[in-house]
Amino acid sequence: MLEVHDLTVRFGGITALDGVGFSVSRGEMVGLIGPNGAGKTTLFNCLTRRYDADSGSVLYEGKNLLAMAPHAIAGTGIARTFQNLGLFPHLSVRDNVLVGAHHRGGAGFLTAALWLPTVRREENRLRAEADRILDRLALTEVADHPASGLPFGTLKRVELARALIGRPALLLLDEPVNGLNSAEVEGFADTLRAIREEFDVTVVVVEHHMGFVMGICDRVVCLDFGRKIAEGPPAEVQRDPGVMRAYLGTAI
Amino acid sequence: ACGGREAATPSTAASGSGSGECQGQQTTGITDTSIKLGGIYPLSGPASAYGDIPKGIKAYFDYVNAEKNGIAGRKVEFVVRDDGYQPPKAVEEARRLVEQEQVFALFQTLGTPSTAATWDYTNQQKVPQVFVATGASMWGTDTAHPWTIGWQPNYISEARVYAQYLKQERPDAKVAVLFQNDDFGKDLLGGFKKAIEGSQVTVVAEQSYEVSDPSVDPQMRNLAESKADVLLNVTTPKFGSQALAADAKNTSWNPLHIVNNVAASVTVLKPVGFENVQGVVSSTYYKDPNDPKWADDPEMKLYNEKMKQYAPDADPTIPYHAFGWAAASSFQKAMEAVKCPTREGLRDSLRALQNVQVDMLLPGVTLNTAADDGFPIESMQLMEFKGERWELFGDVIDTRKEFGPLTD
Amino acid sequence: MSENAFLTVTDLRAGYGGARVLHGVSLTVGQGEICAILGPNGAGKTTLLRALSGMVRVRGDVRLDGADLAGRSPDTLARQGVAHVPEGRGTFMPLTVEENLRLGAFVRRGRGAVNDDLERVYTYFPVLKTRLTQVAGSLSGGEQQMLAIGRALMLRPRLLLLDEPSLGLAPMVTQELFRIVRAVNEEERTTVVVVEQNAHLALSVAQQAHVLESGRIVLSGSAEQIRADEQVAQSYLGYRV
Amino acid sequence: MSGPAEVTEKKAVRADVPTRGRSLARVATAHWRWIAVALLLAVALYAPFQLVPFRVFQLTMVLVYAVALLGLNLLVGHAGQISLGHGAFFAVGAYGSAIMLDRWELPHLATLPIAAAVAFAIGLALGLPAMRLRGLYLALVTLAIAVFLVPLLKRFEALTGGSMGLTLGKPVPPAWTGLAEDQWLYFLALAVAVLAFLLAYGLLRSRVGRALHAIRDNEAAAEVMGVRLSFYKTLAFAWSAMFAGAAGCVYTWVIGFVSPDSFVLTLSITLLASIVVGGLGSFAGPLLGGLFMMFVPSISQDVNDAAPGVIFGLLIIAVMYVAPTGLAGLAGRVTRSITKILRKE
Amino acid sequence: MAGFLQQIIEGLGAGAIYASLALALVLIYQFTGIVNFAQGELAMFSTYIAWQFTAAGLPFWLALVLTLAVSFAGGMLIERVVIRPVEGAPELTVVIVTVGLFIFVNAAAGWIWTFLIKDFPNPFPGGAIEAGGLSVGYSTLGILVVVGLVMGLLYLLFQHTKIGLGMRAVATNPSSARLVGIRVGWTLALGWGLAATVGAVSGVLVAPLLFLEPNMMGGVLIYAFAAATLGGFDSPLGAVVGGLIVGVAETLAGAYVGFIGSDLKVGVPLVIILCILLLRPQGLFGRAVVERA
Ligand SMILES: Nc1ncnc2c1ncn2[C@@H]1O[C@H](COP(=O)(O)OP(=O)(O)OP(=O)(O)O)[C@@H](O)[C@H]1O
Ligand SMILES: Nc1ncnc2c1ncn2[C@@H]1O[C@H](COP(=O)(O)OP(=O)(O)OP(=O)(O)O)[C@@H](O)[C@H]1O
Ligand SMILES: CC(C)C[C@H](N)C(=O)O
Ligand SMILES: [Mg+2]
Ligand SMILES: [Mg+2]
Repeated sequence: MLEVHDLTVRFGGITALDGVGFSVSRGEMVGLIGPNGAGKTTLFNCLTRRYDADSGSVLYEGKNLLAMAPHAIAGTGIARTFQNLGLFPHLSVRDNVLVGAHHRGGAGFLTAALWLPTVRREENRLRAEADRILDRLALTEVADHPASGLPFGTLKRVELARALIGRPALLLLDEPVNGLNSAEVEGFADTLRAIREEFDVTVVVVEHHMGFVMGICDRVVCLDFGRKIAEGPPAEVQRDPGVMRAYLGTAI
Repeated sequence: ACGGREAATPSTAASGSGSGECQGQQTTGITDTSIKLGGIYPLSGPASAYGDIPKGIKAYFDYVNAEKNGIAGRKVEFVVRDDGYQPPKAVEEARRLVEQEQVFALFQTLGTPSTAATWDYTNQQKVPQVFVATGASMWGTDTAHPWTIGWQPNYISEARVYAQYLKQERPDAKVAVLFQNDDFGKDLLGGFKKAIEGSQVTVVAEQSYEVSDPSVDPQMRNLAESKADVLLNVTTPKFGSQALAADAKNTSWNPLHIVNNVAASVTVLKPVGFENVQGVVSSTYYKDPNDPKWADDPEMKLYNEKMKQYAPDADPTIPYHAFGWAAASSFQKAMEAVKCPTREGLRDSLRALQNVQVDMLLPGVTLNTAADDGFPIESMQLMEFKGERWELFGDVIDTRKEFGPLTD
Repeated sequence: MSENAFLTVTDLRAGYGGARVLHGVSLTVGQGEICAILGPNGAGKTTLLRALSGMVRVRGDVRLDGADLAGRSPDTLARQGVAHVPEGRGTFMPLTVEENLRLGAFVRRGRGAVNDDLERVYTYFPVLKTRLTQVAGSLSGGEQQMLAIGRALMLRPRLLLLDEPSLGLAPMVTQELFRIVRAVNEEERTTVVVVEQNAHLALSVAQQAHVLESGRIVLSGSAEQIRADEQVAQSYLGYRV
Repeated sequence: MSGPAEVTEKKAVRADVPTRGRSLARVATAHWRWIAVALLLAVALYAPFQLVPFRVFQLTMVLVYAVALLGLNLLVGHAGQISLGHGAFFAVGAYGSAIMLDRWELPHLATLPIAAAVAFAIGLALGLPAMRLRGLYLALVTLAIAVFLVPLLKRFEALTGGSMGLTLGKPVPPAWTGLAEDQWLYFLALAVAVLAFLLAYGLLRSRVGRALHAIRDNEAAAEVMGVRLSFYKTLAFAWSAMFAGAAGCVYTWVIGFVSPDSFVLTLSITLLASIVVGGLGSFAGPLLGGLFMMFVPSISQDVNDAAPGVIFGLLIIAVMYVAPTGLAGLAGRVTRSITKILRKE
Repeated sequence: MAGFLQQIIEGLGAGAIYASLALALVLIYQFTGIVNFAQGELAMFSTYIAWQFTAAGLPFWLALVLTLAVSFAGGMLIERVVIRPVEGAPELTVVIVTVGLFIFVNAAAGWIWTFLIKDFPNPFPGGAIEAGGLSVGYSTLGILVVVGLVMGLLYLLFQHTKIGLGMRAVATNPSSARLVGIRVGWTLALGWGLAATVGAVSGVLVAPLLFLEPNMMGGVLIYAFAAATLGGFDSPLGAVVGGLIVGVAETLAGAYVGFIGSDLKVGVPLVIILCILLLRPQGLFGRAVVERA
C-alpha cells in the first residue's frame, strides 16, 4: 500500500532523512521508532507533503505521493495526528472533528451561501457521523468546548477523532500516547485495536512508549540519524544491538 | 404609510414675518430676532487646517451679535459640523443641519468634494448654500443649482490673472506648473492653459502631486529639468512652502515663481525664509493679517481686537480666520440687502449683489453677482514679495471685465 | 510538616476564568527534596505547577523558604529561583537554540558562570550542541523538550518545576533525564517538583509523592510507600507493577 | 457562546413540558438569539415609519457600512487574513455603479449585481497573488492598493469624472410602495443587508466556514485536513470584496456622488477599526461596527468641537479597553450573565 | 547619464527619510510584535517638542538631546498607560489602539500648535558636494549617515545585547519570557521608549525638509510601511535597504516613465513590493517563519 524508497530530506547542513526505504501493506500496524531527531516526524511530514523530499520516492497505492499537492493528500485516504497537536484552538471540539471531514464534503462558497438543500443534507450527514465518532472516543461531553483549555490527553483523542472522520485508509499517528498514564495507554491501545477493525485502517505509529509499540505493532522500523537501522517484528527489533545502543539504552 | 414625514416639511411664511410678496416663502431657521446658520468644515482628519475658518466666522458673528445687535436685529447662531473632508459625512451633516437643526441656510461647506456631494440635496430642499469655501468654477456656472453660490475667486479666474500678467510681462514665457492632483489644481491649470491659448506663452512641463505625498521635491526636480523661465506653483500651504524652498535651494534654475493665492499667505513664505522668496509673484483679494502693510488698516485693527475678544484661543495671524471673517461680513451685507427675510429672499439677494464693499477685502475688490453669475468675487490684484511683505502692483483686475464670463 | 520545609503550600485554590481547577491543595516539600505529583488526565497537575510559578492566579498560601510568594508574577518568582518546564515547552520558536538557553539565565549575572552552565547543558543533551544556531522552532519534538529542560537548568534554580519532562523523549533520554534531575538535585540541593505520567520513573527518583485527582490531593506519602502499595498503584496511578 | 449549556438546555425544555409557565422563560433563554434577530428585524422594518428622514438616512448608512464590514469580517474575523485596503473594494462597487448609472443610465437595481460581480472579479484577481502573503505583509500590500486607487481613479477621468467625481440621481420609489425616497433607499439597503447576512450565514455554518476558521487557527493543520489554502483564501478575499462592492454600490445610490476623495486610505483604516471595535468573527460585529462608524464621529464632535479627533481617538482606545474582543464580545458577555441569572431563578 | 545618477542620488535622499521612520517601525515590531500606526505621529509630536525647545531659545543640540530624552520617557509612558490595558488582547485590538492613538496625537498636535507650517532648523549645513556634474546635498549625506548609524546601533541592540535578546523573547512568547524572569511590562515599555526615540530622530531629520505641521509624517508613514515590508519587518538592514529602494524606484519612475508620471508613481513601489514578496514572502532581509507540523 505504501512504499517509501530512498527518501532523503535535508535542512541546511542537517540530513533529517537519509535514504530511508520501507513499505507498509494494507491492514498492517507498523511502529516507527528511533531517537529524538531521528527523522520520524519528518517522514510523516513528507508523506503529507508538509516537507519536500530532496530525493527518493513515495508510492501510495501506486500513486506518486510526492507529486501531489499538499491539500490533496487527505483526499487519497491518508490522515494523521500531530506530535505537538495541530488543533484549531478557537473551534469547538465538534468543529475540529468536522474539519477532518473536509475532503468528504462538496459544498462550495456559492452552494453554501445559497443554503442549497444538498448542502444541508451533507452537513447533517457529517454531523451525525461526527457525533458517532465523538461518542466512540468518549468526547461527547466536551463536544462543544473550544479546543483550547482541554487537558493534553483529551486533545490527543480529539486529534484521533478528527483523523478518523476522514475515513482514512492509512492513518499516521505521531506519539499518540504522549502524556497518558499506563492505564490510559492500555486503554488507548485497546481503542486503537478496535478502531483498526472497525474502520479497516492501516496504521503507522511513531511512539517512544515501548510497551505500547511492542504490544500493538505487527512490525517495527527503527530510524537513527535519518537512516533505517532496523526493521522487523517488535521482539526482534527490541533485541537488536544497534537499536539498544542508539535508542533504548539499558533498561526496559 | 409615511409617519414622520411631516417633520421635514419646511415651515413657510404663512404669517408673521412674511407678508405681501414674501407670502408663502420659507422661513425655517429665521425669526425677527434670530437667524440660524450651519457650516460644514473638516475639523478632524488630514484637512483640519481649514477647520480654522469657522473660528473667524464665529468671532465675527459674536461681535456683530454683541455689539451691533445682530444682522438687522437678528442674532446669528452659527452651528459648525465636522465632515473630516469626507463627502458622505458632509451629506450626513448637511441633512442634520437642515432637518434636525432646522437652519435657515448652510453658510459654507468646505472643499469641492463635500460641496459637490451636498449641493443636489440643498437645492432639492431649496436651502441656500451660501458662499461655499472652494474656488471650483462649477458653483458659479451651473444653472441647475440656483441655491448654491461661491464666494472666493474661482480658480480659473485666478489662472487668468496670471496668464494676463505673463502675456504682458513675458510674452514668450515657458511655464512649468506644479499642481495638486485634484479639482483645485486641475481647475487652475486648465484655466491657465485656456487663457494662454493663442499667445506665445507655453506650458512646457507639468507635475502633479497627491496630498498624501510626503514631499514635492521630486516633482520640483523634474520641473527644473525643463529649464522653464516661469514656475506656476499651484499648491496648498505645506506643499507651497516645500516648492518655494526647493526653488530657493536650486541655484541653477531661477524661474519667475508665481504662487497661487491658496498658498500665498505670509505664513507660508516665512518658514522658507524671507530672503528666499524675494520677487515671488501672486495675487490676492483679501487682506493677509500677517502682512505688515495692513497694520494700520481700520478693519484689520477691528479684526485683531475682536478676535482677541471673541476667539481668545484662536491665533489671529492664521489667514483662515481672516478669510472666515471676510466671508461672514459678506454674508451680513447680503442679508442686510434681502427683500424678504426668507430663504428665497436670501437666494435672490445673493444673486443680486452690486458693488458691495467688504472691508476685509482688498480696496477695489467688491462683490458682484447676477442671476446668471454666481461668482461674487472675480477681482484680484497682483502682488510681489519684497522685504517682509507683499507689495500690490497694477490695478485690481476684474477678470470678468477683462476676459468675459466663464462659459466653457 | 517536615522541619526543613522549603516549599509550603496551604489550601491553594486556582482556576481559569470562572472554572475552578484546584480546590485547596496543601503540601510541603523539604529543602533539596524531589516531590512527584501523580494523577490522571485533567486532574490539575499542570495547573498546580502553573500556580507555583505564578502563571495562574491563586488563592491560598505559598511559601518558598519562608517568603510569601502567593500571587507573585512569574518573573518575580524566576528571580527568586523558581524555574518551570511548562507543558507545551514554551520554546521561543524564532530564536536560536543558544539564545533560548541564554534566556534561561536571563536573571543571572556573571558571564563566566553562565557560559559554564551552557557547557553543562550541552553535556547533558549533546544534540543541542550540534544545533546551536538552528532556529528552535525547527527542532524535533524531543529536541525541543530537551531545550526546555536545559533552559530551566540555566537558571540554576532553587526550585525546579517539571511538567511531564519525559514527554516525547526517547527511552534512553528519559532515563538520562531522571539521572540528570537526580544529579542536579544532589549536587545543588535543588528542590524539585515533578509531574510525570511515568509513575514508575518518577517514584524512582522522588522522596515523596502526592496523588492529585479532580483538583484535590487524595493521597500523599513517601515514594516507597506509594510504590509499594499495589492497590494505590492500580486505583490511582492506573498501572500494574 | 456557551455551547454546552445550550445543548443541555434543549434537553431540559423537552423534559419540562408539563410546567409550561416556567418553560417559557427557558425557551426564551435557549433561543434568545433567534428571538433577538426576529425582534431586530421587526424593529428594522418599522423604524423608517417612525423616524425623521435624517435618522432614516443615518440608519441606511449604518446598513451600508454593515454590509461592507460583513465582507471585511469574512476575511479578517473568519479567515484570519488582514486587509488594510478594503475601502478600495468599496470604491470599486461605488464607482462601478456610478459609471453604469452615468454612462449607460442603467436602472439602479441592475447595477447592484454587476457592481458586486466586478468587485468579486477584482478581488479574485488581486487575491491570487496577494494571498500568497502572510499576515502583516498581506495587510501592507492591501494598504498599498488602497493608496494607489485614489490617483488611479483620477487618472481615468473620462470614465470616472476625475477628481471632480460623478453626481448621480437616486433611485425613485415605485409609486405602488407609497414610500418616500429616504424610506425606499432604506428598504433597499435593508434588503441588501439581509441578503448579505443570509449569504454569509449560510457560508459560515457550512464546510466552507469551518475551512476558513481552520485556516485562521492553524494553516498547516488545515492543509493536512485537505483544505486547499490558496483556493479558500483567494475566494474568501473575493467574496469579501464582493460584499464590500455591494455596499459601495448602495452607497452610491444613497449619497448620489462619488469622488476619489471619498475613498482615501482613511476609509479603509476606519473600516478595519470598526470591525475590530464591532467584534471580529461574530455576526453582530458588522452591525455594531456600522453603528460605531456612523455615530461615534459625531459624538466626538459634540464633546469637543475644537478638536473632535482628540475625542474620537480616545473613544477608539476606550472601547478597546472595555471590550478587547469588540462590542459583540461585550454584548455576548452581558447576555450570558443575564441568561445565567434567568436560568438560576 | 549624469541626470540619471542625480535622480538616483535624490532617490536615495528620499529613501533615507522613509528608512528613518521604517527603523522605528521595525524596532517596535521586533520588540513588541505589533505594527504601530501611531509611530509617525509620535515622531511628529516629538519634533514639535524639539521645536518648542528651540523656540524657547535653547540651542539646537541641547534641544535635540532633551527631545530624545522626553520622547523616550513619553514612549514608555504611552506603553504603560495606553497599551498596557490591552496587553493580552488579540493583536488586532492592539493595532487598533495604535490607530486611535494616531488620530488622537494628530488632532492634539493641531490643537496645541495649530496647522500653520513651522520652520524647523536643519542640523546639517545647506550646501552640496559637487563632483562630476553630480551634487549631493550635505543634508542628504547627513541623513544617510544618521540613518546608517541608527541602523548599526539597532543591529547591535537586537543581536548582541542581553536586553535585546530579552526584548525579542518578549515579542515572540511573552508567557515564556515571564517564566525566565523577564519583566515583560517594562520590556515592552522600553521597546516603546526606544521606538519613540528613533522616531524622534526621524522627525527631526524630516522636519527641515518637509516643514513641520501635524500631517508631516502621514505620507512618510506609508512609504515607511512600504520600506519595512520590502525589507522585512524584522530587520533593521532591511528597513534601510527597503527605504532606499522605494525612494529610488519612486523617483526614477516619476522622472522617466512617461505614462506613469508623478500621479501614479506611488504604484511603482507597490509593484516592486508585490514582485519581491511573491518571491520572498518574508521580505528581502526578513527571516522566514519556520513552521513545523
Ligand atoms: N524545518 C526544519 N528546519 C531545520 N531542521 C529541521 C526541520 N525540521 C526538522 N529538522 C531537523 O531534522 C531532524 C529530524 O526531526 P524530526 O522532527 O523528524 O525528528 P523525530 O524523529 O520526530 O524526533 P522526536 O522523536 O524528537 O519527535 C531534527 O534534528 C530536526 O532538528
Ligand atoms: N487554559 C485553560 N483554560 C481553561 N481551562 C483550562 C485551561 N487549562 C486547563 N484547563 C482545565 O483545567 C483542568 C485541569 O487541567 P490540567 O492541565 O491542570 O490537568 P493535568 O492534570 O495537567 O492533565 P494532563 O495530564 O492532561 O496534562 C482541566 O479540566 C482543563 O480543562
Ligand atoms: C482654500 C480652501 C478655502 C479651499 C480648498 N482649496 C479646496 O477647494 O479644497
Ligand atoms: Mg517527532
Ligand atoms: Mg498537564
